[in-house]
Amino acid sequence: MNRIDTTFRNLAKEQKKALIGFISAGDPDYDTSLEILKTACTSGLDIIELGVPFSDPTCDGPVIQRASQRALKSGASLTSTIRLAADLRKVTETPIVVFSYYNPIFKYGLENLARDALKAGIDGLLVVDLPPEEAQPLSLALEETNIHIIRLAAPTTTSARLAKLVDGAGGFLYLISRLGVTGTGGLDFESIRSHAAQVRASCPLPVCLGFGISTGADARLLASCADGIIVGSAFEKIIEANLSHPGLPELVAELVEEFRDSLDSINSEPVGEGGSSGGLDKPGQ
Amino acid sequence: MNRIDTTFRNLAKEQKKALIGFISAGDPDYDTSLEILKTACTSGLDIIELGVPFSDPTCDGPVIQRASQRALKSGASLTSTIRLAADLRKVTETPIVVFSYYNPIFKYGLENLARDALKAGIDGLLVVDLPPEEAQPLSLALEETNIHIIRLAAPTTTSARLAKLVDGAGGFLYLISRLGVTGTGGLDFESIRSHAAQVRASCPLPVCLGFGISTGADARLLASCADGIIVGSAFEKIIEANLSHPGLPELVAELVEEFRDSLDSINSEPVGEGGSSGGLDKPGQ
Amino acid sequence: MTKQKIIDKYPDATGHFGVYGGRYVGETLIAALEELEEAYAKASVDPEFIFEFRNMLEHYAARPTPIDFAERLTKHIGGAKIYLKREDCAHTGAHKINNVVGQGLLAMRMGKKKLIAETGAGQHGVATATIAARFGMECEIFMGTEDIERQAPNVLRMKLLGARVIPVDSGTGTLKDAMNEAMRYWVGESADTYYVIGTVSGPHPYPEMVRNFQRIIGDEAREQILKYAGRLPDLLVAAVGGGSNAIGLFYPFMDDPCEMIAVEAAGDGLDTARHAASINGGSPGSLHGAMTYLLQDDNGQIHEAWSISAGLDYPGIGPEHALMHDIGRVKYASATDAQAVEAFSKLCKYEGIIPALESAHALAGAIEEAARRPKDEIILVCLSGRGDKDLENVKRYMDAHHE
Amino acid sequence: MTKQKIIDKYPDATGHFGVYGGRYVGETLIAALEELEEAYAKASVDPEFIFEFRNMLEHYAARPTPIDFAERLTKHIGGAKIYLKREDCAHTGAHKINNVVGQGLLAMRMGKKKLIAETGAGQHGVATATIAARFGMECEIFMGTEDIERQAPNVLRMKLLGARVIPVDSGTGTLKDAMNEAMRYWVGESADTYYVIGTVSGPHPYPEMVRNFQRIIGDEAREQILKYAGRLPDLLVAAVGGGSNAIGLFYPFMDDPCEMIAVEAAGDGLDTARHAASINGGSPGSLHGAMTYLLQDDNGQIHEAWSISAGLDYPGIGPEHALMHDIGRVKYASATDAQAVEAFSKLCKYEGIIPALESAHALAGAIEEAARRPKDEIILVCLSGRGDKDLENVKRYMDAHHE
Ligand SMILES: Cc1ncc(COP(=O)(O)O)c(C=O)c1O
Ligand SMILES: Cc1ncc(COP(=O)(O)O)c(C=O)c1O
Repeated sequence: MNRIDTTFRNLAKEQKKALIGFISAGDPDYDTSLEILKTACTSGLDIIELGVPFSDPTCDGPVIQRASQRALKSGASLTSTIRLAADLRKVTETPIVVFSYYNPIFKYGLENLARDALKAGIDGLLVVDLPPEEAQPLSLALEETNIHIIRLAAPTTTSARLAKLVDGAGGFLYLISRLGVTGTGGLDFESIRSHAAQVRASCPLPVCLGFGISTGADARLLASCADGIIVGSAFEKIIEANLSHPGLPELVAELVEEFRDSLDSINSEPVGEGGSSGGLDKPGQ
Repeated sequence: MNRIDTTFRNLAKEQKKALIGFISAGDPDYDTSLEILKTACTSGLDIIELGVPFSDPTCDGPVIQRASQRALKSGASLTSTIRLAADLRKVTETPIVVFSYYNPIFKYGLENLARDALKAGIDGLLVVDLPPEEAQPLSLALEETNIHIIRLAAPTTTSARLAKLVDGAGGFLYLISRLGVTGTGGLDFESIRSHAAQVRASCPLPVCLGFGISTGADARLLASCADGIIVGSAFEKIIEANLSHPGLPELVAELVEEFRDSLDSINSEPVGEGGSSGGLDKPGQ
Repeated sequence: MTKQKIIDKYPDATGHFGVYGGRYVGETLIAALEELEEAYAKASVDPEFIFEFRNMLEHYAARPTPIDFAERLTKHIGGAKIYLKREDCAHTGAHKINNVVGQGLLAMRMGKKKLIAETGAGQHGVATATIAARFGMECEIFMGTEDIERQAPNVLRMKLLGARVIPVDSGTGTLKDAMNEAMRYWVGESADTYYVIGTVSGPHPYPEMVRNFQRIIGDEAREQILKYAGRLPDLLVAAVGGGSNAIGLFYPFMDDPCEMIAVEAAGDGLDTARHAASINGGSPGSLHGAMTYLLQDDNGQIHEAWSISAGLDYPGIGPEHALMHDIGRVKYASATDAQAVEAFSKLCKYEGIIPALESAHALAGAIEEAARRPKDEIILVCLSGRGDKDLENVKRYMDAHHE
Repeated sequence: MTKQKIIDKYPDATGHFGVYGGRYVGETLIAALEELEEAYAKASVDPEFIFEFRNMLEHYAARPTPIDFAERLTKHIGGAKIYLKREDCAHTGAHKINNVVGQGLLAMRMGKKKLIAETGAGQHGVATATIAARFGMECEIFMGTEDIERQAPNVLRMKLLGARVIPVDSGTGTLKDAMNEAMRYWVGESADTYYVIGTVSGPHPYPEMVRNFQRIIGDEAREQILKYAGRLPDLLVAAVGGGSNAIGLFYPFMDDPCEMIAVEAAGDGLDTARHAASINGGSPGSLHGAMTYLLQDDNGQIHEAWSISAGLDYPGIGPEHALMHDIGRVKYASATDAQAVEAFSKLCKYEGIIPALESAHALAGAIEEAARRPKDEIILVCLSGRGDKDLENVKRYMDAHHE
């Protein structure tokens, strides 16, 4: 069974929300990045999103743009990201989702990627600029693996389109919490809650909220309406502010713990059962 | 009788050529200019051409342009030029031709000019940019005076046009020796001689050559084919080179003497009888 | 009472527009002008020449230029409708090209090898260099040393087009001195050199000839406005430097019931010494070959003109305008630097067209008129050129005036 | 054997040109693109929209632009006849205006209040600011900080036209980063903001829509060459950055027996790292919403492009070109900076036309072809823009290379 599915199943049992952390692979360098990831996993991250640095990250705000640039400067690439995943896999069973723009993947070769990702112990692939209409080649390449394709849905996604998005997708649905690119702040909790409820009502996958969640308080306010929350820029901000700090991994870990505590402290509805098998028990159903 | 006519009559008797000198009125200043003029007259100039400075002297080369500019800076104008002529007239009977562009004259008022020029003892008016087609108002204004209108003819002037030029003109014909503006050098003696001969054959007025005659040698080479020669830039060059020289008038006088000597030294055919009455005895006729 | 026709009446056979115009030049130039007059007279009725001229205008100069209803500007002002004749879209960016195409073709016919021209801001220099390149003729452009410094991009243009730029440092080193120098050069070299004058000034036949080459503006505009607006305009407005775009637009409407306003450059104001309004602030006199209105002092010395617009910065005006003023056919208004810059900004902001500062003077006049006229009136403005050349100037002006 | 028609075949219903094109964007943009696709589909068959578009092109953009036989250049080369399609005479000085007129009208129909655009050299930014002013819309232009410094006159133009210029200092602070930033902004503001892409790139429906707005170039040219030369050209040549002027010219000739050459910018040479030749020196990939040829490294990171011509300085190419290359309908040649500057000089000197450096690449290609083709062949070149904006650049290049 895919580690992502296992994770959601376990979280459901424990009536806990998933904490998903985005970390730019290779920022500020390979070794530090690996340490950050390891420490994050042991501090309470449920799923790692490993960002493949790209020269033209059009869906990202300034924080992740800069993280991407630093990683590129340190020599990072999809190849080194896969190696990082493999190295991480040696010490943890935390699910790893590779988060990328399509071009690095396309250039790497979809077949190559499927083979190498599988070998590295990668569990999911989230290609931020690859809508389902363009995804057939990738789906075909991943067919023989049990790697999930993770899809994003936006506040502007219609329910008709949601069905299309979820078709062929697995793991969880990444529900973008606001219009705009990645980055912290700008959340309208009321409308996020109502949209999330709508999406969860028709989505067979766990629904996790991301974009703009920057504090434990945000996480607490939103966790109840989703199966998990995704934090990215908040981690990258800590990294950026402490690039040459010897205790950088610990600083990230502290933030992981803060989010973890916030999530665990809430009195939430039970999350549905994870897994690509679908058919979850949803609140309100 | 007009002084110009008298002068040519006398020169003819003496079998001498006319030496006509152009001096920019008021260059470098009124008093020096008056001194230069006086000295030039006593050193052998037969006729004075008194240049009215103009801001846009399109028929003049750089030397006279600069002379004009200096004169303007010293406050010269048509008014001061007339005064200069009057002051000069107090000490000499040398004929004075005022040489001007049309605009200062037009602005001064043609009637005013006729009156004031007459009073000042001016003998001729040469308006360099006023062809006969445009000259009627000026002719009318001068009708009651015995001031001559002096005309220029160019190397490109046809014989038909020559007749038109001479009609209503008096004093002498200013025959431009080459294409181009005033200035020294650039003379083609052969063609000047043949053209001058042609013009003299049909021109009832004495014919004087000007433009480009800069040395006694030039003068000597050309005098035989004309009734006189006109020197301008050569004088202005001396003035320009000795602006603050205390003996400037004497320096100009020396050059006048040089030209005088050159002219008088030639073994020339007798010049025809001057005068506006026309009907001259011409060599070759 | 039948009104006497103005069109075809001027100039007379000797090149006079009433008492204006004519041929006030040194004798040496007379033969050259007669040669030109004869050649032009022949060409202007030669179907081959007419065809060549029209053909070049169409394919090279990109004519017809459109007329364009300035809807947002009109709304903003709230009065008469403003239409623009878009000379800014002609090749090289102004109406100047019409004239140089005509004169260039004529020069070729006359067997001349070389074109010369004077230039101030460089617009006419560029236009002449352009046509010289197109026809494979030598080209020398006379330009004041002051202007060479101020107008570096146009100097570069001329050089790229293969022309030699001859620096003129006599006088004040600006446009009128460049024109003086071009005339001096021409005196010596007219046998193989054609002197391309850039506006409706200079000795006969230039004012008539240039007007006739520029009347294409008005001929097109008349047809276009009749087609698109269904009737003649109530008012025509154009900026006037030498006056070629103005007369080019006005001429074909001369005997129509249309008012006409030509806008002179008032620089810092007509009450200052810094302006270029020959009619509103000058008096008659002769310069550069013609009798006309000039900026001059009591002694008949020519004043330096001043305008933020380099193309209007000339101390004279074409002789036909002098007559049109005297007989009252055209009204001569003026616009200051400040008014021109304001009109410039308005056209940028309301229509997305960056006008030449020259044309901005016309716009300033048109805006003033539009405001006091009813909405059903039509004003046709000659947008004589585009303003790319003026960006730096406008910026400097705005910076200095904190706009 | 009947050849299959190319026209109307591409793109397919999902916006693909073969394997190229499509819609490679974040999910948040999908709704905006669907809204645009629907609006465009309706407009493109609405007679009112078609009339408005044609009307604006005629009166505002100054169309039709002429075709012009470059007689002296042709003689100089001594081969095939070179005709120029004179987009340099369109309002704002390049073909770019055609597209922004179309998209501006569409944005108004869609009820958008604001136009945004990316710009490198500033040409598309100026064109967008122009149309925003004309339509009275807000306008923000994203521009790299590097480019803002290098292209000061265009920055000034945009400001005069009332646009805000948003400095982008992410990445390398140049065109592709400006495009990245415009897309990011649009993701958040698509409800009232229309994103005007300047060439046939970007996600579906942009490549198709921009092509259709630009095909006016070829539609006119086809009619004109048939009228004036009496037959179709043997060869069409255009420069290719994103590819809008090239496809605009080519498209209406797609099923004609005409060869087509698109000229990429080879910068210092294809064998160096400094060029902008996505097809000749790149490989397929996805960027800015489309699958196409890109300049990229083995890891799929996009390379900075280089060309002396700022408008060709983009690391991608429109997806339709990617297909035309693969199926061999269009040949993709290239010209180096040196070749472009030489062609630039030639057009200046032989025809009196200062071309845009982009267009000089097309000329370089055309000159090469003309030399090896017989005199009775006809080459039609898209002179996509005028070179006033490039004077400084060319001078700097020439000074550095002692020309
Ligand atoms: C665009 C433009 N408009 C007007 C003028 C003024 O000339 P004219 O009065 O002859 O039309 C110029 C002169 O350079 C010009 O460039
Ligand atoms: C004059 C001109 N030509 C060509 C181009 C290249 O664009 P495209 O390939 O879309 O025609 C540009 C871009 O700015 C341009 O300004």
